[in-house]
Amino acid sequence: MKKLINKPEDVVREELEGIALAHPDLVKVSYDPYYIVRADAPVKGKVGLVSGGGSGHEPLHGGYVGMGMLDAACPGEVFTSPTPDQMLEATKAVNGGAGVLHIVKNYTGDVMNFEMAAEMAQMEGIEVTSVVTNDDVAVQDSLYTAGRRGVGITVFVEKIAGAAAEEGRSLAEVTAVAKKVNDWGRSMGMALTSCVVPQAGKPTFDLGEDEMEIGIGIHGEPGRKRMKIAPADEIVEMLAEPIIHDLPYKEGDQVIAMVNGMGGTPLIELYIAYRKLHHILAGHGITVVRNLVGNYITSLEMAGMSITLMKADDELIKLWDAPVKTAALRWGV
Amino acid sequence: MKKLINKPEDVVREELEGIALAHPDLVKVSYDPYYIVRADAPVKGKVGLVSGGGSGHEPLHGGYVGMGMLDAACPGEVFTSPTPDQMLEATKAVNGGAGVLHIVKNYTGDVMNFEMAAEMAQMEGIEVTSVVTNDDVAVQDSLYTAGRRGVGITVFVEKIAGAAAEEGRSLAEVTAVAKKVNDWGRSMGMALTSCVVPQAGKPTFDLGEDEMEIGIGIHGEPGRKRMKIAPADEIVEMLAEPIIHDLPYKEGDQVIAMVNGMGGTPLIELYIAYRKLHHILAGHGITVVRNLVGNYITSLEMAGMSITLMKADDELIKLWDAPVKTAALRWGV
Amino acid sequence: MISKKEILAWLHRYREVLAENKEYLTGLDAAIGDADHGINMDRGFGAVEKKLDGVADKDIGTILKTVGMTLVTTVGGAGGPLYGTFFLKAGMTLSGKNELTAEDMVAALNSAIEGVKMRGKATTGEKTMLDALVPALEAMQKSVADGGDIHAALVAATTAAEEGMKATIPMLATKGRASYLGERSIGHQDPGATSSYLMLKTAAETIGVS
Amino acid sequence: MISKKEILAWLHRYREVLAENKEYLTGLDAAIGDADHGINMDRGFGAVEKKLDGVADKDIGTILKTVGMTLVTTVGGAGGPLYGTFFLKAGMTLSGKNELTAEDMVAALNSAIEGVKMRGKATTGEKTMLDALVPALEAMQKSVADGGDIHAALVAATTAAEEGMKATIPMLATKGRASYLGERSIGHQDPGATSSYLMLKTAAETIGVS
Ligand SMILES: Nc1ncnc2c1ncn2[C@@H]1O[C@H](COP(=O)(O)OP(=O)(O)O)[C@@H](O)[C@H]1O
Ligand SMILES: Nc1ncnc2c1ncn2[C@@H]1O[C@H](COP(=O)(O)OP(=O)(O)O)[C@@H](O)[C@H]1O
Ligand SMILES: [Mg+2]
Ligand SMILES: [Mg+2]
Ligand SMILES: [Mg+2]
Ligand SMILES: [Mg+2]
Repeated sequence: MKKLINKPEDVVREELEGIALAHPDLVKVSYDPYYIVRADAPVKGKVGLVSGGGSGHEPLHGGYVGMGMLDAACPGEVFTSPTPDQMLEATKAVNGGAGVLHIVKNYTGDVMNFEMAAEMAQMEGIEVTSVVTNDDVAVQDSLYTAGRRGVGITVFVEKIAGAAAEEGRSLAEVTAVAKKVNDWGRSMGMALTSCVVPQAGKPTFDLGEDEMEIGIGIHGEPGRKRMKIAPADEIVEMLAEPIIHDLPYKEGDQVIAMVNGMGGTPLIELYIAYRKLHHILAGHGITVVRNLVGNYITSLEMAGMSITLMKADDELIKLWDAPVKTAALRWGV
Repeated sequence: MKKLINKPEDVVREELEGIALAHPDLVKVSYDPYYIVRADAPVKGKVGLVSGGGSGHEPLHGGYVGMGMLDAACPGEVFTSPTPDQMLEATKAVNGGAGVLHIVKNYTGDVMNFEMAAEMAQMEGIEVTSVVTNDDVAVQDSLYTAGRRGVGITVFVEKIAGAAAEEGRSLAEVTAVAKKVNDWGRSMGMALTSCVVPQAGKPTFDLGEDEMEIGIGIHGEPGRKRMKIAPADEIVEMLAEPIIHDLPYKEGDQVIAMVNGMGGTPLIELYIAYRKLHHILAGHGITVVRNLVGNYITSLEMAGMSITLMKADDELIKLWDAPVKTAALRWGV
Repeated sequence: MISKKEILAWLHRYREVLAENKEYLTGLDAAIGDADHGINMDRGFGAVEKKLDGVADKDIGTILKTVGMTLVTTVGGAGGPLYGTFFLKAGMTLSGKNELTAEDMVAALNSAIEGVKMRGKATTGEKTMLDALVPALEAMQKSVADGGDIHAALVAATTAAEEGMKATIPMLATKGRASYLGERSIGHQDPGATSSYLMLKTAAETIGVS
Repeated sequence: MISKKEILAWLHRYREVLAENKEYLTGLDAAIGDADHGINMDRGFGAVEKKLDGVADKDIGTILKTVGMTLVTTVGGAGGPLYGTFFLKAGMTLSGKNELTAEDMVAALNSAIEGVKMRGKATTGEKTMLDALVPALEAMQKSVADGGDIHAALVAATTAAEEGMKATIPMLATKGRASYLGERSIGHQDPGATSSYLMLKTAAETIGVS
C-alpha cells in the first residue's frame, strides 16, 4: 500500500485537521463527534442542509460545505457510514429554525444511521426531512434489492438544494427540489484499477492488466461486469447509453452533465471522455447546458470515471448558476 | 497501460476537443497549430499572457486560460515542449497592442522553443518579454547545469501576472511582478509511483512496492533520491525544510502555500499533508495567508505530491485575491 | 443462571475474537461489499472494551444498553445500527437483571432479532446476519423447550448459526450492499452472518461452561 | 559528388531507422530524461517524410531547410529546435546546390553544428548530441584533408560519432533535462547523441555507396 498517510486509523482525523487549517474562512470542524460545518452556522431562518457518508470520496462531502451548498458534512471512517451522534450534532449545529434536510446516499448503512439521527433530532424538536439519492443505473432497481446506489447526483442535489435554501425557500420546498434533482438524474461508473482502503491495506478487488470493471460503485464495490479494457470512446458509450435510456433522456432535453474522475484519473482523460459524451448526447438530440469535468465524487486512488446526467429546466439551471462558495465548488462570488 | 484514451497519438487533439466543448464560454481552441485562447481574445490594450508546455500536467496550462489569468496556452505532446509556430500564432492571437509576456518553465526544450517563437514574433513587430520559472529546489542551481526546473510556482506566476495584466499594467510592470513571484517562490515534489506516457506505454521509472522517489520533476524524470516509503509527516518535512531554507523563508514571513497532487493522489492525503505543512511553517514563525490544496500541476496519473511556497507581500496578496475565471481556478466572479 | 461475570467474559472474549478475525471478516466483505466489516466491528468492540469497566457494577440490562449505544456511535455503516439495535433491544429486555435464566436469554435474543429486522427492514433468506441469528434463536428455543440447560442451548444455537452462515453462500443478496451485485453476490459467505455466528460461538465458549 | 537522390535516400532511410529505434531511443530518454526522444524524432521525421515528395525537385538547400522547418514545427522538446536548427543551417549553407562536394558536406555539417551550439548554448563534454556530432565533424574533416572520398569521410565520421556517443555514458550531464539528475545522470548513454550517431550511420549507408 502506497499512501501519503501516517497511521491508517488517523486518516480521517488528520484530514479534518487539514481542512480546518486550510479553510478557516469557509468552515469550522468539530472533532467530537466529527463534523464539518459552515463557518457562519447556524444561518438564522435558513433551511439547514446536512449530508455525510464514508470518507474517501473527497471532495464529497466536506468540500461542499459553504455558502450556497451544504451547511454541514459528517465524515465516517473510509467507506463507512458515519454514526447517528455525528449527524445529530451536525443537525443541531445548523438548525437555524427553519428545519434541516438530510441528504443521504442510498446505502443501507447510511440510510439506517441517518434514520436514527433523524429520529433523535425530531425528539429534540428539530424538524428533519431527508432525501435519499439513488441514481446508479448499474444497479437493478427492484422491490427485491436495497434499490439503486446514490452516486454522482448527490453533488447536484447538494448544489441545487443548497441554492434553494440560500434563496430562503421552506423546508418542504427545498426537499421537493432535492427530490426533483434526484428523480431527474442518472449515473454510471467504471474502474480501470481498484482502490486500497487504508485500514485494509490491499486492493479491494483485483483487476488484470488488460481488464476493467463496468458499473462499479464508489466504495470499491465490484461492478456488474468485468471485461477487456476498451478505447475511451467505447467505454463512454457503455456508460452513456444505459443512462440515457434509463430515465429516458429524450430529443430536445437539456441536461447538466458531469464527467467525474474516480481519484486516480488524469484530467486529460476526463476531457477526452467529455468530448465523446457530448457527441453521443448530440446524436440523441440532447443539449448539455452546463457541465463539470473533474474529481467531484471519488473512490480514493481508483482510476476510472463516472458519468452523471441531470435533466435541467429553467428552475434547476437558475439554481445551478446561483453563487456557491465552498472549497471544491465555487462560482459567482 | 491502463488509460481512458483512444489512440495514444490522438490524446492531445481529443483533449482539446473536450476542452472546447466543455468551456465555450471561457476559451476557443485552435487546432492548426494547437493553442487554447481566451474566448474574448485579443483584449484590447491589455498585456497578453501566453504559456505552454508539454501536455500531461493538466489543469496546467489550458485550465488557467481565462479572465484574470492566461490569454493563451500552447499544449505540446505529452511531456514534450510545444513548437514555436504554436507559440507564435498564440502570441499573435492575444496581442492587444500592449505586448505579450511568455511564461516559460525552465526546461531546455521549452526555453529554446519559446526563444524561437519570441524571435519570430518580434520580427512581426510584437513586443515580447519572457519569464522563465525555476523554483525546484530539488535541482542544484549552478553555472554548470541547465539551472532549476520550473514547477509549481508557474501556477502562481500565471495567476498573479494575470491579475496584474487585467489591472491594465504595462508589459514591463507585468513582467516585473511575474519575476518577483518566481524569485519569491520555491517548490519540491515526490512520487509514490511513476507515470506512463501514453505513447511510451510503460512506466517511465520503476519503484519498488516500498519505495518512493524524492525530488522528482513533473515529467516522470527520476528524482535525486530513492528511499523507503515514510509516513506522510516525514515526507512533508523532507520537502518543506529544504524549501524553507533555500530562499530562505524567515520568521514573520507571510506565504501563499500550495499542496499539489501529482494526478493520482486522493485529496484526503493532500489535506493530511497540508496539516503537517501548516504546523512546520508555524514552527518557523511563518504564516500561511492563502493556500491551494488539490491537483494544479500534475504528472499524468503519478501518485505523489509537491509543495510550493511563495513569500507574499500586500501587492501579491491583492493580486492573488483578484477575480479569476478559468476552468480550473475561479473566484471573485 | 447466567451471571453478570459470564456476560462480561463473553463481551471481553468477543472483542478478542473480532480482533483475531478482523482481516477474515474484512476479506469476506471485500468480495461482496466494501471491505470494512472486520475493521468496523473491531473498532466498535474496541470502544466497548473501554466502556465495560465503567459499567461492570451496573445490571446486565444497563451493560448491554451501553454496548448498544457504543456500537451505534462508533461502528457506522450497516453494522453499527444493526448490532447497536441488537444490544439496545436485548438490554431493554433485561433491564434491572443481575442474572439471567434460560428464558431471559431466549427473550433477549428474540427482541434483539426483532430490533434488527425492524431497523434493517429485512427477513431471512436475504443473505444477511439474520440468516445466522434467526436459526440460532429457533434452535435455542427448541433446546430450552426440550429441557436443555443454558450451555446446551447456546451450543445448539451456535451449530444452527454456523449452518445458517454457510447457507448464505449460495444465496442471492437482496439487502445491504451485496444486493448491488445481483447474481455476482452468489457464491460468497455473508460477513455479517459470519460475525453473528462468531458472537454466538463465543457465547457458547464463555457462558454456562463451568 | 553527392547527388540530390542520395540526400533524399538518406532522409527516407533515416526516417525508417528512427521508426525502428523509436522504443530504443525513448528507453534511453526514460533513464535520464522524460521518455520521449524516440517518439519525438519519429513524429518529426514522419512529418518530414510527407513533405519530401513536394520538394524533391528543389535544390538540396531548400530540401534541407524544409526538413529543418518541419522538425521545428513538429518535434517540440529540446530535439525540435536543435535538429531543426541543424537542418536549417545546413540548408542555408547549401542554398541553390543540386549536388555536393566533400567540402560542401564538411561546410554544411560545420555550420549545422554551430547552429546547435548557439541554440543550445552548449559545448562538448556536457552529455548531449554535440558529443557525437563534434567528433564526427573532426573525423570527417581529417578524412577529407587526407584525401578520403565522400564515403570514406562519412564512415570515419560514423565511427567517431559512435565513440562519442559511447563516451557520453560516464559523463555527468550539465545541459538539458539530464542535468537535473546531477550524479545520477552518470552511467547512461545520451539519447540525443544516439540519434545523431544513427543519423551519420545512415548517411554512411546511403551516400557515396555505389
Ligand atoms: N438490511 C439489513 N438487515 C440485516 N442485516 C444487514 C442489512 N444490510 C446489511 N446487513 C448486514 O450487514 C453486513 C455488512 O456490514 P458492514 O460491512 O459493517 O456495513 P456496510 O455494508 O455499510 O459496509 C452484511 O454482511 C449483512 O450481514
Ligand atoms: N542544450 C543542449 N544542447 C545540445 N543538445 C541538447 C541540449 N539539451 C538537450 N540536448 C539533447 O537533446 C536530447 C533530448 O531530446 P528530447 O528528449 O527530444 O527533448 P526533451 O529533453 O525536451 O524531452 C538530449 O539527449 C541531448 O542530446
Ligand atoms: Mg462500509
Ligand atoms: Mg520532452
Ligand atoms: Mg462493509
Ligand atoms: Mg526527452
